[in-house]
Amino acid sequence: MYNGGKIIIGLIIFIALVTFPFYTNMGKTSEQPAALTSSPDDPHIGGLKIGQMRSEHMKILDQWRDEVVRGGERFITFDGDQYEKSLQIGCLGCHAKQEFCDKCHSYAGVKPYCWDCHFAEGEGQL
Amino acid sequence: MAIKPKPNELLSAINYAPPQKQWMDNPVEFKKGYYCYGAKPKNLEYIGFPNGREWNSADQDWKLVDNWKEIFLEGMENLLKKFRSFRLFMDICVRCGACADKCHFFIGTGDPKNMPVLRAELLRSIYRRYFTVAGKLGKIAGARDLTEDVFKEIWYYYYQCTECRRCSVFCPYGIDQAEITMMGRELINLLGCCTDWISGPLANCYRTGNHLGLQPHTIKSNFDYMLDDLEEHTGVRVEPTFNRKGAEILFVTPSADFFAEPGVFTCMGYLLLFHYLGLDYTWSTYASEGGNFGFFTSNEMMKRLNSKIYAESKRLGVKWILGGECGHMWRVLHQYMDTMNGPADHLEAPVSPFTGTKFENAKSTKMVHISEFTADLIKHGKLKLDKSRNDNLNVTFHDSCNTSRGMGIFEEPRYIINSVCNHFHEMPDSTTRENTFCCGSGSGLNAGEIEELRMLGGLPRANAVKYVKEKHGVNMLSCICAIDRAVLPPLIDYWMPDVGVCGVSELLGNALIMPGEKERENNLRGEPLPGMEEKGEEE
Amino acid sequence: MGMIFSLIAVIVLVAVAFVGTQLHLSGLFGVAIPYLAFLVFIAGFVRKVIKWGQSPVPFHIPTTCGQQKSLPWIKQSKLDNPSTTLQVIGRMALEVLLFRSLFRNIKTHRTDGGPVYGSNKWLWLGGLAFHVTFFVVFIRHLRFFTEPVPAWVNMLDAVDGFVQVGVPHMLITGVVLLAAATYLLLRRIFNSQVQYISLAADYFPLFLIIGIALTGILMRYFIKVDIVKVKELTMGLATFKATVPDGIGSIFFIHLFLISVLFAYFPFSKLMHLAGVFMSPTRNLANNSRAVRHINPWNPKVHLHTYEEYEDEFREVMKSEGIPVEKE
Amino acid sequence: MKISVLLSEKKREIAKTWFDLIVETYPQDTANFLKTQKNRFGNPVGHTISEGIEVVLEELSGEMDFARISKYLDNIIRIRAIQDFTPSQAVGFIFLLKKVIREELFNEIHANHLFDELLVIESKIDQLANISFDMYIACREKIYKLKANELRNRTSRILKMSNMFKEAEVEEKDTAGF
Amino acid sequence: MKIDRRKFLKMAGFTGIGLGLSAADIFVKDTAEASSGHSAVSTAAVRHAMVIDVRKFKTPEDYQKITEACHSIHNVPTLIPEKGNIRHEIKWIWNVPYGQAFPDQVNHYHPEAFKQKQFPLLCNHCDHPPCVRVCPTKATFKRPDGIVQQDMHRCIGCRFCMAACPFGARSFNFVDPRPFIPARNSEYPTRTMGVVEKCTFCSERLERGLQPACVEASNGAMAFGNLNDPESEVRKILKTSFSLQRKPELGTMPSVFYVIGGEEYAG
Repeated sequence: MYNGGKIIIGLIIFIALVTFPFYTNMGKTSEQPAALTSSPDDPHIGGLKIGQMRSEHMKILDQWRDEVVRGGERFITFDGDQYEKSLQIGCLGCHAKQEFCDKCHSYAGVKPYCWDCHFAEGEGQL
Repeated sequence: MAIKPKPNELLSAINYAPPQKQWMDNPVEFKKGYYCYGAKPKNLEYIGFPNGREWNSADQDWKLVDNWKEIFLEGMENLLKKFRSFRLFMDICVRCGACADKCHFFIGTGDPKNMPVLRAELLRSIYRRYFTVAGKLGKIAGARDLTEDVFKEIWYYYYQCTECRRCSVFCPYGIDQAEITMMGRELINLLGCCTDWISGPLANCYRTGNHLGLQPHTIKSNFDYMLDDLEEHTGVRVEPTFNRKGAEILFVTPSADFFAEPGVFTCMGYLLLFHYLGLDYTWSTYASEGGNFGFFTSNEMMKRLNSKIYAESKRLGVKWILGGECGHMWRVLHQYMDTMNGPADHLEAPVSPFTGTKFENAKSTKMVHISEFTADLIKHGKLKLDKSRNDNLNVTFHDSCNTSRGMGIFEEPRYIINSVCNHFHEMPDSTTRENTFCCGSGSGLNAGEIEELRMLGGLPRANAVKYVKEKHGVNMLSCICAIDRAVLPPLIDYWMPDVGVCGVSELLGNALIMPGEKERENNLRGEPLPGMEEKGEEE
Repeated sequence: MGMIFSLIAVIVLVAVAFVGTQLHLSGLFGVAIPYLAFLVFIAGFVRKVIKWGQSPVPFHIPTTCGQQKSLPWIKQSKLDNPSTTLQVIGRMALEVLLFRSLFRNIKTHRTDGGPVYGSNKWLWLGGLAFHVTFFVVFIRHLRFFTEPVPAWVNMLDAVDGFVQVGVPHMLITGVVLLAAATYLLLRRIFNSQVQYISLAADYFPLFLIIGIALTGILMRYFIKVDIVKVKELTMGLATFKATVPDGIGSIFFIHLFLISVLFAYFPFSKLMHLAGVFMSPTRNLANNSRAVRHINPWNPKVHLHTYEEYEDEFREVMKSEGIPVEKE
Repeated sequence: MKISVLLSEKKREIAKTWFDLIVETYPQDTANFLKTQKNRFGNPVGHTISEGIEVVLEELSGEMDFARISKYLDNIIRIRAIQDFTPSQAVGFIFLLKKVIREELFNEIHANHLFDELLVIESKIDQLANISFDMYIACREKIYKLKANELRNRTSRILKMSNMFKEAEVEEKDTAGF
Repeated sequence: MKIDRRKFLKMAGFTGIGLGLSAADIFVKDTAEASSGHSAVSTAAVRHAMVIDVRKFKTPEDYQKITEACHSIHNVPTLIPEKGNIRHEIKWIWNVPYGQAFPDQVNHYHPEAFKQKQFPLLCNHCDHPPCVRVCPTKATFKRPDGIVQQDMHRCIGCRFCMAACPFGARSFNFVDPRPFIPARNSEYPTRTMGVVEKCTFCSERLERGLQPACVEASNGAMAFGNLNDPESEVRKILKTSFSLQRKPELGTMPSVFYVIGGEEYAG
């Protein structure tokens, strides 16, 4: 091969780049967030089944946001009880942010900007 | 409605628009005036090229040898192994079309197979068919069988490329059709299908050292004749030497400069300059050709012709070599000579004897371009010049393809022109420097039988000249290329008469105030200098 | 013809993946094919580059696009006509990162004051947008192949989505990629010159990439899939502990299959320009061939017409004209 | 209503149809290219044609300034003379204008009884054709002269040296002025 | 790294376009209103309004407790103007002397003590709010009940509304407010750097059937209710006491009324 040195260096760099996922994860076992505990077919506040919430919750939150802020429709009734359409008061009222939200988000590399304004009790206090 | 004609009732004969097909389905149609005559066997034989025979490119039967296909494909495989450029350029073209409208032949003829990308595809389709896996799928993979028609198509279009490299400038991967054309022509030569216009000069040059086959005594007496003219115009007798051992410098220029007009006037410019300087130099009758038709033929032939320059410099014991104004000669000298025939250890790194300037950029090849040499002299104030002698000229400068895109000599000649002329006008931006348009006749295409093709190929260049002629009254097109000097005059004569063509050194020769000169009344062409017109008439 | 063929080919590929998942062949489409495609990609890529490397660069043939380095007082165009390795690196960087040559593209415009050459940068813009966004999209996908996701990948995602439009926030690169690929495709179809030179091999990768971008965008915004399960699968691939979690939608497998096809197709196609651009001898050489001798490894031995032969033939006439000769 | 008025009113349509017809005399691949790019440096052929026919139409409906027409016609013929057309094909594009005018203006001519004027226009077109033939021949002669000159120029010094050249030079100066 | 998209959009020339459009918008609407007369009053069923009886504000604590009630509930940061850039201050309710609150009503012969009197100011929730007209993203809008509401999610921080508001009721978050919030109320969100904020008439409290926080904390010095209901408390007060609106000549028709009294200063 001619100019072999340069070509091989180039190839090594190239292969190093494209195989990045393999060697960074070498020997690691990836740990995914815990599976759902409740039945995915059970209904959840907001009109979706629990099984759908993982992929669709952001849509519901977005919809709620408009309804509350722009429409002044703050409450939703589910299973006879009234809930507030609120990330901070509603969702985090039942689910713990760090356990419930952050695990999946950081696993999937999702950084929602909700937390720039909304926060869980006690979180980030200086 | 009686007089309303039916469609195409008038002149229906000339409406031969075929239904739109893929390019592979449109067989080549040889147009008169667009292709050269075939090589004569005796010329091929002289230079040891295979498969020479009596044949006519206009005939249906080219009398190819029986195993021509094997020869072609074997040759191709061989070239793929020898040239990374070839293999790469066969593989990586994405057909983005950036080069398509950059070729002067495409612009001039409108023939889509003259788009550089498609000219390359003619050969790529063969490459795919025989050298890639996907190519076995055939047409859908852009591959096709090598047939006699396909070979003729390659031949037809590979002699409609002047290897000017303009496409290469715009290609995102630097794919250079000139390189591919060179490969194509190597293959063509394996089958003895060189053109007459190339093979004749090749044989001549190989034997006598120059294209026209001028023998040493003819060169000498030709010079004498030129020196008489010079003496008549300037009152100075110049005494060049030939094949003189012990000279400091060997001067090599295209032979056209000493036997063709207007090249001779450029040559007079060199002679005056060297005489003015008292340069210790010599001409050579053995290496009397800078131009290298091998460049249009095969790398081996290029080497064989080129070898004479170093050989002669060694024999004569010169220190370094100076080269005249020529386009593809300089492409060869700049990019090939040292590799092919070097190292030139018998020479010294060039130093100007008058300014002491070391030509660092030529320290290995040891060959300096006359424009570099002259610009350096002018910059150091070594030349007494009278610019006004060129006042009757509105000059523009045509960058020659090879020195532009295979070397990059732009400022040197412009500096000289601006030092010897008062009226200099550039052609439009995108037609000069690295974007320059070819004269349309380079790389062995200045054959008389393709005058029509050359006129069309040169149309983009002519248009730009026309533009400055109309805008600035330009009446002189200067250049640093012998092919330009040979082919631009007819081109310009056809499209817009009354613009002359000259070498930069001719302008220099006019302006140079020679020691001991008589009152100069004429320029080097024997035409009256500005302010001397009446005197000329009185005589 | 090439266009229709390529379009059908991509549609068939989509159908194959869809049918495959319906037949519960997710192990094949989620694990076996991606691994195989990647392997073919790497091996084919290396093989091709080595093949190129096996051919030498016999001559020093840079295309010079600016003033050469000559006399010290003449300003050299260092990036368009480099004379040192560093300058070559500069030229290559401009070429690879900013598509310098395409940026030169020109076209004539007719004005009332006469015709003028103007720049024609659409191809440059479209090409650059396409490649840059494709690269960013490629890098962004590292979030599926790393755990924890490196901060710079998250940052890239944030930069990409910083207009904060839509939920989940729209990523600019995805949209631009699709738009640019569509532009390149339309250009191929409607520009008569480009249409004439286009082969199936030109349409196919475009359709494939448009298909990949479309399925990706569909998956992100419209036909959602469980991203945690997707990552389980991709991390399984990256750690060689392949698993195929249940319940990932077909759209994901179509996306993955098209990518696999692209990877496998890559080394055998014009897409190899990715590597080729670095190896182009008209770009990656310094224009210093008169200062430094370039070596041709196969410099042929050729038959020469020597001076001696020449003098033997012309000695008499040379002597008669007073031209010095070696042998009297 | 005069036919010249009609001509200038519908100049754009007529020019376009005529241009398309002329372009169709080229092979289709070439024709597509010529149609799409109308500019001087990039596509000198298409540009020259479209520029030339505009002038011809202008003059046809106006003063009929032959000097001006000749200049622009010459530009077109100069190109067609070297494009491997037969003489009739190279010049025949002029007659296409008749067809265009008859087709484009037929209804108006019919309605306004302008057939006699049409005849006048058509004979003007015939005149243009005549001029064009002269131009074509001049161009071809030029080409042959160039071929001869070139051969001579390439060896001019040698020929001069052997004094074979003096008379030929005089002859050249007489005819080179076209 | 936090991406300040608002800043970007501003730079990206949104500003220019928005400014042009909005300016034209104001001009057109103002002209229309001028011709139809400024006296047009909202005819909606509900128009929330507030009456502030300044007479009942006596000690500094009276002022302080309403501000505090508001700011602590809404996570308004305490950026002390002396310590930083004065423009960095975020204020939903604040106090100014009479002359600043009613610059067009100042009379040279007012009692000096009255001139020194502090007036609590807040967003006027105008019936014709100029801030709504200029907002390029419709982040600020007017609710059917008259509250001028701002959707923080949409705010791009262009600050046109601040320029448009004649009452200086809007504040811009030049810095991340979170470190400057003394005690966060986890039932209400904070804001990010780069958005504008202001009083909301406690819309979130109204929806829960509560009075605005300041009203609740004012010990009856402030009243809140439906201006379009003749029986409402605010209407009753306005019927029996002399009241002022700020800058009425601008025609924005504020929904905050001030019962200024003044006789107690007579003397």
